[in-house]
Amino acid sequence: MKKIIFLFFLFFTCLLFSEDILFEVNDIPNDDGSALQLRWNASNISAEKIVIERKDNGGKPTFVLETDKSTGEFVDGTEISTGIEYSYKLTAYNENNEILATANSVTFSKAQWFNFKKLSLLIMSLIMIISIVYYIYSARSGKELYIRKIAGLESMDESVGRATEMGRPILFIPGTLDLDDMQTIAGLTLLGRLAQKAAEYEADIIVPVCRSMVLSTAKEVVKEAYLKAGRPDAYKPDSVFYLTDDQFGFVAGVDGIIIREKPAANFFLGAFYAESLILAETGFSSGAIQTAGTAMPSQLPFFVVACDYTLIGEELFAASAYLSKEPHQLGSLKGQDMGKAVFVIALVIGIILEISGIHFLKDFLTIH
Amino acid sequence: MEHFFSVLGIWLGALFTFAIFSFLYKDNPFYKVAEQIFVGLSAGYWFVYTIFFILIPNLFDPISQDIGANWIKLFPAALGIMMLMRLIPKTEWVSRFPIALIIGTTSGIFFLRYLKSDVINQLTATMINPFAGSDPVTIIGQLMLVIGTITGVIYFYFSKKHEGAFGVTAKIGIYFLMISFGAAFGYTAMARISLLIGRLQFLLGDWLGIISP
Amino acid sequence: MKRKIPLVITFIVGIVVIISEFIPHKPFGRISGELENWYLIIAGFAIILGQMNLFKVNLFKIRYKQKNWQFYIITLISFIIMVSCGLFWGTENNPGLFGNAESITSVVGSKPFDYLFDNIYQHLQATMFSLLAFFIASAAYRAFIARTLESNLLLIAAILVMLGNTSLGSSLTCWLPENLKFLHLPNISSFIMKFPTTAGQRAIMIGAGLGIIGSSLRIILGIERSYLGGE
Amino acid sequence: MTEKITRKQIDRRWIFLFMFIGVALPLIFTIGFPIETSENSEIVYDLIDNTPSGSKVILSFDYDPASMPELHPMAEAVMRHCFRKKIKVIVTALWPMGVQMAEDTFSQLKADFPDVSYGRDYVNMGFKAGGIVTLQAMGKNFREVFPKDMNGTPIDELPIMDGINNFNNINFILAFSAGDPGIKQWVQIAHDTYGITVSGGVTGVSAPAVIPYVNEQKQLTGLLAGLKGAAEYERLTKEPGSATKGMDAQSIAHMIIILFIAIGNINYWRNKAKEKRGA
Repeated sequence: MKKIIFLFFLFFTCLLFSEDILFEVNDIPNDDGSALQLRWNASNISAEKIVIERKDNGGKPTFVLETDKSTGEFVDGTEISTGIEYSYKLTAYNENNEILATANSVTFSKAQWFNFKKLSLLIMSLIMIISIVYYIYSARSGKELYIRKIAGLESMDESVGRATEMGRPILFIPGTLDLDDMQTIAGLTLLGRLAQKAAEYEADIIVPVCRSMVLSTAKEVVKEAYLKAGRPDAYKPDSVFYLTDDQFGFVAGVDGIIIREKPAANFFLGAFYAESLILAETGFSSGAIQTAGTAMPSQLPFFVVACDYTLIGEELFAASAYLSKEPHQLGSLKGQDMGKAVFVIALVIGIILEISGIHFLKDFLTIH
Repeated sequence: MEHFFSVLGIWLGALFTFAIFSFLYKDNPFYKVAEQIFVGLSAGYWFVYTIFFILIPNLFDPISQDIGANWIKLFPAALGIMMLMRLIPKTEWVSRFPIALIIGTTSGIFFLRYLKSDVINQLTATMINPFAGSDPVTIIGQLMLVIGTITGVIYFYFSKKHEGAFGVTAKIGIYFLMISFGAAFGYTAMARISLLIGRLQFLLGDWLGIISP
Repeated sequence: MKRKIPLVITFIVGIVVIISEFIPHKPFGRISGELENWYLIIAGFAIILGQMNLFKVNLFKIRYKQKNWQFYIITLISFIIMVSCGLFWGTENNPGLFGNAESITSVVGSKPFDYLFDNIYQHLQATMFSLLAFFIASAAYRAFIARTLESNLLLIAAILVMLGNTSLGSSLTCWLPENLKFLHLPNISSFIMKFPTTAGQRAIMIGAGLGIIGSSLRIILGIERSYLGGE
Repeated sequence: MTEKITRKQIDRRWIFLFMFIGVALPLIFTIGFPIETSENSEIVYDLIDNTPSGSKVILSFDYDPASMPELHPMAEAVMRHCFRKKIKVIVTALWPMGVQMAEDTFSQLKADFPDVSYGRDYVNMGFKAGGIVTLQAMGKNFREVFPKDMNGTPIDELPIMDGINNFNNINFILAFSAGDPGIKQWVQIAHDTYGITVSGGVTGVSAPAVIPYVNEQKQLTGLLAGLKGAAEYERLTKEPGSATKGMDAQSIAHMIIILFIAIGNINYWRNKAKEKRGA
């Protein structure tokens, strides 16, 4: 008897589901309410074509999509806003274009105030911010901070001295990207320190740039450096000049300068692409001491091979703090290192967890 | 007539190709001319490009078509004009405002972008089980991947002396950096030689017609 | 005032950009995208500064007959030609001030701006780029010397990868038996690329990422302010 | 990193000269070093070879003249293979110069395939800006994104476009990509969102970053990487072209570099030995 009831039940559920198609529309969480998620499954009725339409606040139906997939998902992001009722209608057709079934779903879209998918990013940001700010404050209170030697920076005095001795200029290039890249800003910071030193030792500095905004900023930086060195009269406004925005056009021009002016020292500090090696090799052939620094992983090999000193990745950003020796600058470096330590520990724990088959940490940190 | 100009074009191309190549021998008037033409043409090109492909579609079109919906674009326009006030020495300092805005934006965006893509994503990509793999070569490789990444990051540690066990770890890190530099150099060599091949195919094919292009 | 206000602007903008990353609600979700768009426009205006500077510096050199002054005349002429071609007759899909240059196009085959771009500019670019093939060889010759353990690693990795990526390299070791196939040069090369190289690149990326994060914070907090022209 | 080297060096212009000749000669006189095909290239070949004739595919030209030396031979070999298999080719471009690149490739092949007619077997839909957003829109409604081809012919008048409303009737998408927007975006949208087979070819420099997508989930179905990938493809289709010749030049150039590294080392050690004796 039980068996018969069970079979009966099974038969009816099959009947029920075979007629039915699954169609649901939901608000997408963690967004600004400008999209809805559609899901459908009409595989039971062997639909050949699915058409979905939408009505906004009961208005005229508009076409959303047509597909031959009987199961699927779709994100509708066309003119969706909050506070409007969206009613979707799905129509399934067979191969003769006859309607097999229809389904409806009504929903509202919502906007969220916090994106929970980015929780791990927020936590990591806070770790970095807190550790850096903490060490800046503790450095201000007079705590002595150690910082290891950065080999690439030893060249600065040597280069300036050599330029003075030989009576030749120093060439500085703050990369080939604009102010919307941090490497350029780091390069300009170092330009300030170098220009001050050059002003003190009465060496000339030439700075060709390939972006107009970098031109403005670099001019300010160099002018200020001469002022700080107490020699504002020695500042030549035309020592910072623009060539062209074009990557290789710029390189052609700089190559010409290197060959004709024969600078005693070249500094390439900033963001570089393929031009890195052309500059460094031409600089080598002119006999200059060369210092390079970039965070572009693809260009570092060329600088390492062709230059005398190279600031690798993070060293470029640490350089200005290192040279300034100001406590709060050094404090921020220390904070950065603490953040680094936390991340390395997290990495080791993550690997151990992965080995033991627990994927929690990796999944939590993965940001989509 | 069109044919004449297309032949002229190829000859011009070949001429400038040789002018640049001549720099490899030594600096000479041909290179100087090519260099100056390159600088001038490209500066002009980017000027025209900026007008047609940046300012018109991003600023002038939206404002002239529907200023009501795009009034916000007036802000960057005003900031752009502030930038131009550098041309007058007395108002030079005004350009610091747009620069400060851009540097603030860059700092904020880069803070997050690099934390996401270059720090967290690289960390999670390294969180693997190195012993999962069918053959010993893969397992050795994955172990190298994990050890190399960790020791490499430790090399960049600034606030601790590189000595003792810490120094050894940092040293291993440098070794991995060196291997990666060497390999990347060798790998890029291939792509760079392709560029020369492309140039020579132009000279030998399109220009001289010795090889079929 | 001239220095304080910019610092305040940087601070506020930086903080708002960071916070808005986590708030999908309008208008926060779109702030950083909009600001990046602003950057394009401001930089678009600023390009005039560069061009003026180029003009000024070159005119100065010509006027005072500095060394090689004749060549700087060429710079100015080619700059003027390119700009006027672009502004007067437009580019491929954009009409210029004098219309669409149908009559010139029918003779030359393309608009003057595009003709110069295709036949001079592009060749100059491609040739300059291809110089890398030569420099890669000269740099390798000079620097890949087996001196220390570090330089040995650099050298060996480079040679193995270079060999593994050519047909000659693969024919050198194709006789290896199946169980020693991992020593086959292309396989060694892809092993090096896949594991130790990725490790090194990742370490650089993580380090540089942290450096950028630290610098960004220093700038937002106003500790690093030399971009405004020193302290 | 490079300490001042005191040893006598060869004038580097000799290296330049050797490189120039070493690359030029193999282009004129084919040597024909054997080319070993890699698994990733074979997957691409099999994908096209097993596509039934009459199918429609998208070839996306997402590069500009700077990457021509590497990607052009690849595009030519792939398109040739498609035409041989009587597969209909729809060209799109996410880079403005891509349109021209595709036209160039097509015109190279015209002589060999006189039967291939524009509009029926091949069409160039032109460039669309917007990268990932455009791809999303294409998956939703292809005809809205590309109402006309590059010559301005309405899409309804092109027989090849019959029944193409989105990615559904496309067998696979193959992108020739030199950066962003490019193959990554195709994978993210066409494969990850719409489940379409995506394959492609990339420059040698960007290959390491793209190869991880060739995985168990088949985000990418095979990959042609750099000039070598193109040469391998030519080998698989048994129609050697410019990439095969280029590979000879490539091999010689690599040999020249390695040779000079060897000379550099020998010089260094000889000088060192001399110094020792001298001291």
